[in-house]
Amino acid sequence: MVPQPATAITQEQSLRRAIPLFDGALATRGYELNAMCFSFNEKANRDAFLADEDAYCARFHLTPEQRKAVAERNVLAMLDAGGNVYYLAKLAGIFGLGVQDLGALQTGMSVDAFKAMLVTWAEKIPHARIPQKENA
Amino acid sequence: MVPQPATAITQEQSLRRAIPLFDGALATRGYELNAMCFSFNEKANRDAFLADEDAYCARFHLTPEQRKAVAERNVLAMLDAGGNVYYLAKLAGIFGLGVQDLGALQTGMSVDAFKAMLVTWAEKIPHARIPQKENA
Amino acid sequence: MMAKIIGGYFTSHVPGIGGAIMRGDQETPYWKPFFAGFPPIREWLAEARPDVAVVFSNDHGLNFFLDKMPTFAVGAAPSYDNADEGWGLPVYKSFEGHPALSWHLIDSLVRDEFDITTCQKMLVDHAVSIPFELAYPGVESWPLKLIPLAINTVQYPLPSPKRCLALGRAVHRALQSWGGDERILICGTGGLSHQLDGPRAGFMNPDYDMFCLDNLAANPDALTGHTAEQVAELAGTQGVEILNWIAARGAMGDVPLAEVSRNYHIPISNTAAASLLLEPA
Amino acid sequence: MMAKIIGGYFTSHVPGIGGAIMRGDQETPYWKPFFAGFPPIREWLAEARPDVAVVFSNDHGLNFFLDKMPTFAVGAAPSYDNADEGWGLPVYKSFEGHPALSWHLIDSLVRDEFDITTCQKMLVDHAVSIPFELAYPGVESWPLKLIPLAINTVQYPLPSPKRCLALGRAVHRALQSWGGDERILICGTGGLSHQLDGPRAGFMNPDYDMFCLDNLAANPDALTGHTAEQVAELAGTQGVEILNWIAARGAMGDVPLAEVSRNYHIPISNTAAASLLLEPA
Ligand SMILES: [Fe+3]
Ligand SMILES: [Fe+3]
Repeated sequence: MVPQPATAITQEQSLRRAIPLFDGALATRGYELNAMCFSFNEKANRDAFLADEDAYCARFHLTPEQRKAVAERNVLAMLDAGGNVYYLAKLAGIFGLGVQDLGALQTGMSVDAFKAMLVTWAEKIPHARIPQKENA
Repeated sequence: MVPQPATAITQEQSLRRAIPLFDGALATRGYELNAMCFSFNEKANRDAFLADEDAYCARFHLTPEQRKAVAERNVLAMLDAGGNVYYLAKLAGIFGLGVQDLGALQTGMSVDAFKAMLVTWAEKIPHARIPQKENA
Repeated sequence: MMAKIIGGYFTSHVPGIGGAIMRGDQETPYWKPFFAGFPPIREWLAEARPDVAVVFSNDHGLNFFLDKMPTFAVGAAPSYDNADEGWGLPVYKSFEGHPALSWHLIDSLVRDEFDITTCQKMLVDHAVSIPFELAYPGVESWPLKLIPLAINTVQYPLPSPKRCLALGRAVHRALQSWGGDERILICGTGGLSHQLDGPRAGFMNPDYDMFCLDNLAANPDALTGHTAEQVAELAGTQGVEILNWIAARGAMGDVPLAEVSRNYHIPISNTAAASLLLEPA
Repeated sequence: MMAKIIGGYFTSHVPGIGGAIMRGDQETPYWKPFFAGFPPIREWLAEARPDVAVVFSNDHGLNFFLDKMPTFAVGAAPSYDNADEGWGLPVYKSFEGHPALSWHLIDSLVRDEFDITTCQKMLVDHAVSIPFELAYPGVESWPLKLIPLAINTVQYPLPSPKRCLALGRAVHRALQSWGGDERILICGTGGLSHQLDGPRAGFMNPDYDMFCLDNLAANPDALTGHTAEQVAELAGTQGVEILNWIAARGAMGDVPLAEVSRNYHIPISNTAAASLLLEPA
């Protein structure tokens, strides 16, 4: 049986806002922040950010909202300011934060509680699985 | 009546080789040359080329064939070496050559003869044109 | 009130035109027959006052390189700058963008299975600037916003004329479903027949050009009987810029169109140059 | 002799896997159930000896930015380097490309009206490297050439599952018409369900994952009943990487497939991780 989306929201735009998804509205709002994070693929740029965060953010013309979210290490605020997680992950890397730290920060859990929550999803694996064929 | 291509070549690849057209084979061969020409959108790079052509070509890893074609200002050889006219035009600009100079160089005509040839195409404009409607 | 497609403006975009404008050569014997095509277009635009231009053109090695060459690219930037192209043209005025309408277009095109490349930053070259220099000479700033669509005419495989017409028609559907009240001008730039490279440099084909000019309004599907390679053979290697005209024609929709103005002149630079203005009949 | 599609290899590509390999954690209790999925795949590959891998994956902000974001990008480079992605993974080995086959694919895809972006230079990220680190652990150099296809899973609108399956099928047609004698491995990387961003971070959906794993081989069209947005809701915002699997499945062609190997484990990092190996029955 085909699983159906949990909500009755069928309008794509509404669904995007509800999840939320990184679409044109967010991409427009977040361009500068994402451009800065994209620059962090290069170590010299990561070092420059660490050496003078204010100057580096100014160079990329972060909006005040974006600058505040970065200063406060507030991931949800970065997302609201148009940050995309694929680029933000590079900023998180500078702070030594992995995806589970990010998860904890965003959900308000401790990292241990977040990790424990991840494990509980294993209980939902359907038991009625097609048996695995042995390697021929 | 729909004009038909002048040749009976219908296979796209053959037609590409016959004209010739800038396809994957040429694009692969010409990448370095085109990358150098693309850099000439910036004046600093044009100046660097003029200041030391050898060093600039070396920086872009031109193949020996490409380097020779550039040194000799041989447009047909640049095309054979995978140069694309949209990028080569920027190199021609450095030499002060316009598209009619290029045309003359490629066809072996003098520039005046090439220009005169261009004018003769006007004679081939079909006389039976749909009358122009006056601006309303 | 619904957004309205008020007309379609088609023109050659030869860099030499920019040189002629820079030098003030509009009335010289060489240039006059070309510039003569534009007074009726300017008068019509003054009356029609478009708010947004949806412009189909091709990049000439300013914004795109062979590392990432899109078949179809759609701008979604707040503004679009011109820049030094390397051959001495002035740097032209920037355009204001219309991101909300751009994203509406992009959403609609992807839903219609066009695999576009979305550009939140995009330089526009003479192929976009010169048509507006011709249409609004001497203005301080452009009186309309821009949505640029770039079609690959540089590196084969190019999209076919058939695919370009389909792209245009999909743009038309998107504009039909837009909730704004803008007056929208469709533009196609480039061509007509010309070839800059190779032993056939200087080639033109007035027969093919006339076929295109005569069929574009009433029977655009007639232009889709050729592959892109066949168009290159018929129109010259840069004559494939007619793909921009074909897509723009598609964006006007399958409605009866009247020809407001047409001009065709040989030669401008190495090119058979044309301008054409169509409006819903 | 004709080129032959010998199988399809699907796997998650979570960056954390790269960290585990770097640390040698393969046999720890946390990682063992995930790495346990790969011995059968390695044995099969040792026997099957593919020459070329056609890999569907998505860029994670290394090669593409929002200035030029392609829906579908196809590599046509002589080689593909990995590079620093900014979060401490080792820089992985380069891949040799297969430009001739890439251009054949590109020609065929554009003729089939896929509006791809062609990349003569392209960095590949962990999404391409980690699957081969898993498949060929410890090799000096990759024993096969690469043709990378990147699908936009970053910025909406994404291509629909239906369009991705159609892309894959068009790749299959292209491979069928290729004159070489290569042994071709199809790969799809990413997923399964996971969400990194927002208040729903940590979300997974074993039901949807199992639906995908159970239908991919025999009934891939079953996965095309959702929009990309619905997939994001069902699978999490990064779970949309299943689009890569769907396209790869399409590239195997509409032939009966046998499941050689399957593994599914929760959690790896924030992800429901899976590996799957299919071969023509
Ligand atoms: Fe042009
Ligand atoms: Fe991923």
